[in-house]
Amino acid sequence: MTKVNQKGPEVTLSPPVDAGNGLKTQEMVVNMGPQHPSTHGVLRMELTLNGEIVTKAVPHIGYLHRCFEKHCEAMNDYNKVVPYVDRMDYVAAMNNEVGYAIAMERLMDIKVNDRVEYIRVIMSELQRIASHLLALGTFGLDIGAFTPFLYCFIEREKVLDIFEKASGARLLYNYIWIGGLMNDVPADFKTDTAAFVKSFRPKIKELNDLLSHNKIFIDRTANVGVLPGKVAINYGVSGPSLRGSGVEWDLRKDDPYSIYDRFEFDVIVGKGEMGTLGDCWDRYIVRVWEMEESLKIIEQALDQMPDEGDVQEAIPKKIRPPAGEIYCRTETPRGELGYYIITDKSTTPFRVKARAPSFVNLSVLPAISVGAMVADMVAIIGSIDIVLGEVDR
Amino acid sequence: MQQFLESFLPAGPLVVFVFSIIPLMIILVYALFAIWLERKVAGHIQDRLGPMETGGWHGWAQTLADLVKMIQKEDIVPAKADRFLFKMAPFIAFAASYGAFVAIPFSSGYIGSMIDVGVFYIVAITSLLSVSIIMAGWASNNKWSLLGAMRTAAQTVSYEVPVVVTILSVIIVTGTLNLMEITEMQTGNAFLGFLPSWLIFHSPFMVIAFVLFFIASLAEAHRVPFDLPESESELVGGYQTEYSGMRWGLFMLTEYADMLLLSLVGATLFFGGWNSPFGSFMDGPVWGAFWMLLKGMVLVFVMMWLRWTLPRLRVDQLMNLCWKYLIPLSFVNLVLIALWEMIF
Amino acid sequence: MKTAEELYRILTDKFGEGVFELKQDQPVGPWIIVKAEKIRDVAKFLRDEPGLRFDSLMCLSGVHYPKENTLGVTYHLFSTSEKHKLTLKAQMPEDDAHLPTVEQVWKTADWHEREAYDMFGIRFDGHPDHRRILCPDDWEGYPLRKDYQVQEVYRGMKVEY
Amino acid sequence: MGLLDKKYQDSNIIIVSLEKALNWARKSSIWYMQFGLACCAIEMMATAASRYDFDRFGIIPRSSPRQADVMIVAGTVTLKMATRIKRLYEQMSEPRYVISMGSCSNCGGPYWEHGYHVLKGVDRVVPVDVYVPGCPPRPEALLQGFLHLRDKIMKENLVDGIGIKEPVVIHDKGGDDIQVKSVDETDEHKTAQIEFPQQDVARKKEGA
Repeated sequence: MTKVNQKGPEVTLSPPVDAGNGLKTQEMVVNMGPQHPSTHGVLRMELTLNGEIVTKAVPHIGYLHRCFEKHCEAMNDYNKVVPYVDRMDYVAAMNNEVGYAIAMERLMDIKVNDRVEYIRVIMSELQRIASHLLALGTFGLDIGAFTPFLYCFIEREKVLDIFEKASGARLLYNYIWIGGLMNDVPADFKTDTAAFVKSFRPKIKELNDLLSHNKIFIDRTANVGVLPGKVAINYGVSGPSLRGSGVEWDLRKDDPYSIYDRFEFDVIVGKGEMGTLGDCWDRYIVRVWEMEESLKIIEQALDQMPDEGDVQEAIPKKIRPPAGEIYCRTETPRGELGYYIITDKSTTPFRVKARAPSFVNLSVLPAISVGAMVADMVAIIGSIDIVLGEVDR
Repeated sequence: MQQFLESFLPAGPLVVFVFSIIPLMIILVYALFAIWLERKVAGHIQDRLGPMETGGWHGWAQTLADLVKMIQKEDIVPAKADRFLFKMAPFIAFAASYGAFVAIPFSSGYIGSMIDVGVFYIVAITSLLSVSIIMAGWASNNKWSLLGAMRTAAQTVSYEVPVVVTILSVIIVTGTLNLMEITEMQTGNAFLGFLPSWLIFHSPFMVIAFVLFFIASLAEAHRVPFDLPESESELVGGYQTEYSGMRWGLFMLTEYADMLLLSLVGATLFFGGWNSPFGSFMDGPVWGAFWMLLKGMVLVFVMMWLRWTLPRLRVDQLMNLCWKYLIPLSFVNLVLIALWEMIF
Repeated sequence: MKTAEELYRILTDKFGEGVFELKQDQPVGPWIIVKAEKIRDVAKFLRDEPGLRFDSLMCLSGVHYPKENTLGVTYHLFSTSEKHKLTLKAQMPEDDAHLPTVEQVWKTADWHEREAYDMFGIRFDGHPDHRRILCPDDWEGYPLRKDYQVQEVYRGMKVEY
Repeated sequence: MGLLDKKYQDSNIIIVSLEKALNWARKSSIWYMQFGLACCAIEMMATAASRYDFDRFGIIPRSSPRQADVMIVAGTVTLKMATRIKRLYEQMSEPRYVISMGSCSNCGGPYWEHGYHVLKGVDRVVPVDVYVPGCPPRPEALLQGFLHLRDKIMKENLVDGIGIKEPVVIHDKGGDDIQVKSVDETDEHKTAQIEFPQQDVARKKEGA
């Protein structure tokens, strides 16, 4: 066995500077996390501070490394991977499942019927709303506004109720399987979802009134953590964080999968209304309006969804894909989730690599946080909307 | 009231002692109530209930339980802390706000000490608070605490200026620094025949003065949107990070006592202090205490309301707000009030 | 929009024969195998050449092929302007796995390469911050290698159940 | 301040009524450390949010470990994180409690077999008072866990000392070098197991 004995690079501080009055000033290194109220889990940041201004930020990750890829290789059935996929991005489990199922279906050339497709779309859009609500709420919490967080959770609970009725779980569903679904949706699924869509529209306005257009909130987030579009693409940033930089890029439109080409919806991009294009406020507001677009998709899907169809008809008895490999990407609430799956002829995956959007989005953090203040750091982390389960996998 | 006490108590130190205990009792009972109220207010603003279980009716004993629990908690002094400063800081913090209550006229019959320079005394002694916070932050030997303490130092020093200037504009009208005399001047209905002769109705600029005073006093009491010294989501707990048990409880008590103190000062300067809003109806020393505390509590409630609605400012914005807006405005307002006084 | 064959032709024209190998007739999509030591030049060319413009590295994954005793790195490229995709593969012997970094070409590769190093022990020459990223610094072994044996004790904590 | 870290020699009527009052205070005001690890943290947040409302029981979050009474280990504990968890536990002030929330922190959960980087049960590092099974536990289950903790607090008495547990971990040198006793020796802390018909607990009892 190879032995690795490496230490992290030594932190080098600038030499003390004479302040002119007999005193000396020097930079300070502050450790933010893994236990910190607003690092969204167990992210650790090593901040080098000049007063309150960040001169260098080094993220340290891996505190939640749960060996996802090892588990995939150890499972003796492709469907057994689905629960681990759930636990990767635990805030948007449905989207993860959809991504994995689509990747495997493409590899095995399985066609699923329309009812399954529509249920998948509705579920993943509902999950997108739930995930964005969590992101917006915790972002507000980071800025210091406690109440919007709870308002968002009230709405999120309603989405979870719909999921619970269908799958029996609140957070991690194991609902979408390769070739179909675990079970059909309950009879009142359509009415429940329609009722939620109706009740949720006014709540977006309420959130905007409470938080988005609050003067203090705008002051705190506009012109902070500016991420130009070119840099974002080079870093591989995707999802709302990329669209916040004004890049019109949505895999649902640009690399369509499932049945997203059947729906009318807009790709929301940041416009730099309150400050510079690509600041925290832009990333925030993109998420707000994306919820509205998701509602549109859900409404159309509810209209078009066929009432008949066996959701399990395409599920293979034994999943034994041909030897090959595929890279398949879908749009989750956080961005481009890609699965790179290599199969041999056995029933166990040879290699599953997840290209996690949070992992890639987080890597841009050191670049955009230089010159920010400690309070801005919190805002920037919040606006990138990371889920540590996905960063560390 | 002093004569009343002296009539059946032996004069001298005991009277002074009883006299000084009264504000402490008020603060303690108020803090028990206010912390419970804060949680209830927060709960109802956020579409939930707040404490419900402890003590039975709507969790009325919640703060009591918190208090008794905090007494039982281990008192941790970090190994590399400056032990003396670390242990002293909460007491000085509380002493600063408790000491200020001596100049507050709770009713026409009770004021801790009839200080002729009452307002000046309050402003002076409350600035001790920032000293204690810097002590706490420095002594904790924790970088987050230090950041919190430095923020406090900057914040308190800056925001004392608009507070003092707005108070000064009231003093121009009243011509005295004694809070009891200021309150007595506001007795009766003077303006337009039906409005009570409170100073806030004295002139339109007085309303501006009050708004400025209220904003600045939010910052002085470290309440949202100016709660940067603690700011949980950035600095973990700011200067309080390393404190546990009752020492932390004292900081908490100080925060609430400060809220009440600044609200009472605001009520005295602008809302007639212990004067009844209905002229001579429901007037008198006992009713006076009721009105005074009610007015204070209303302002405290507004502070809580703001806390659960607004986000938090950043350090540089906080300074901007103070030096670029509040201070120039309060000076202009001071001049305008002086002109108003000259003309009318 | 260019197919893999066209891209293969452009690349062989530029870098000469023997550097690339086109693998077609796979279930999903073809790929091009690149000589490991050339990867950085190829990456730069792919990114900057007009008409190719692969400005986005979608994914970089390490793979261990125990049968061939090789370690591989797979690059999934995409061009946001031209909308075409390309899969590049580089393979190295297991005992001396190293190849040039593409961190300076696509910043995405920064953390992905660190992850590949962490999981497979593939070294990326010229990477500015070449450390483990997910596992702790004093971790032993490369977990995703197929012959990985987990250490029994880490800092006094039992690893096995 | 730290009055009660001493033990009393015998029990009598005054001590019994005193300890009742003190226990009541501690059980009514359990402040938890605002600190989430993984999926369970989302459910923990949901429990604190409006529908389930922790605050009804006087349970509020504190972000500094010094002021917290209970640490909810909400999620998978990895080996990299385990040293930090222990450090946080040490920073908390007595009396302190630990709730292990979810299968992962109970026993490794779904990662028990192949998770090379997952600590199989947080009780190998810190003593646990209440185990809440589930993956993730529903908010009701977490509340139930808190009710069990309240019961446990009410049973404490001054003679035995309040909330003082013999530390599981010995020979600690500032969190860098952790020596852990075997799991069996920590079993005395597993008294407050919740009786849920969940397979995780059953499996743990069987020792699988």
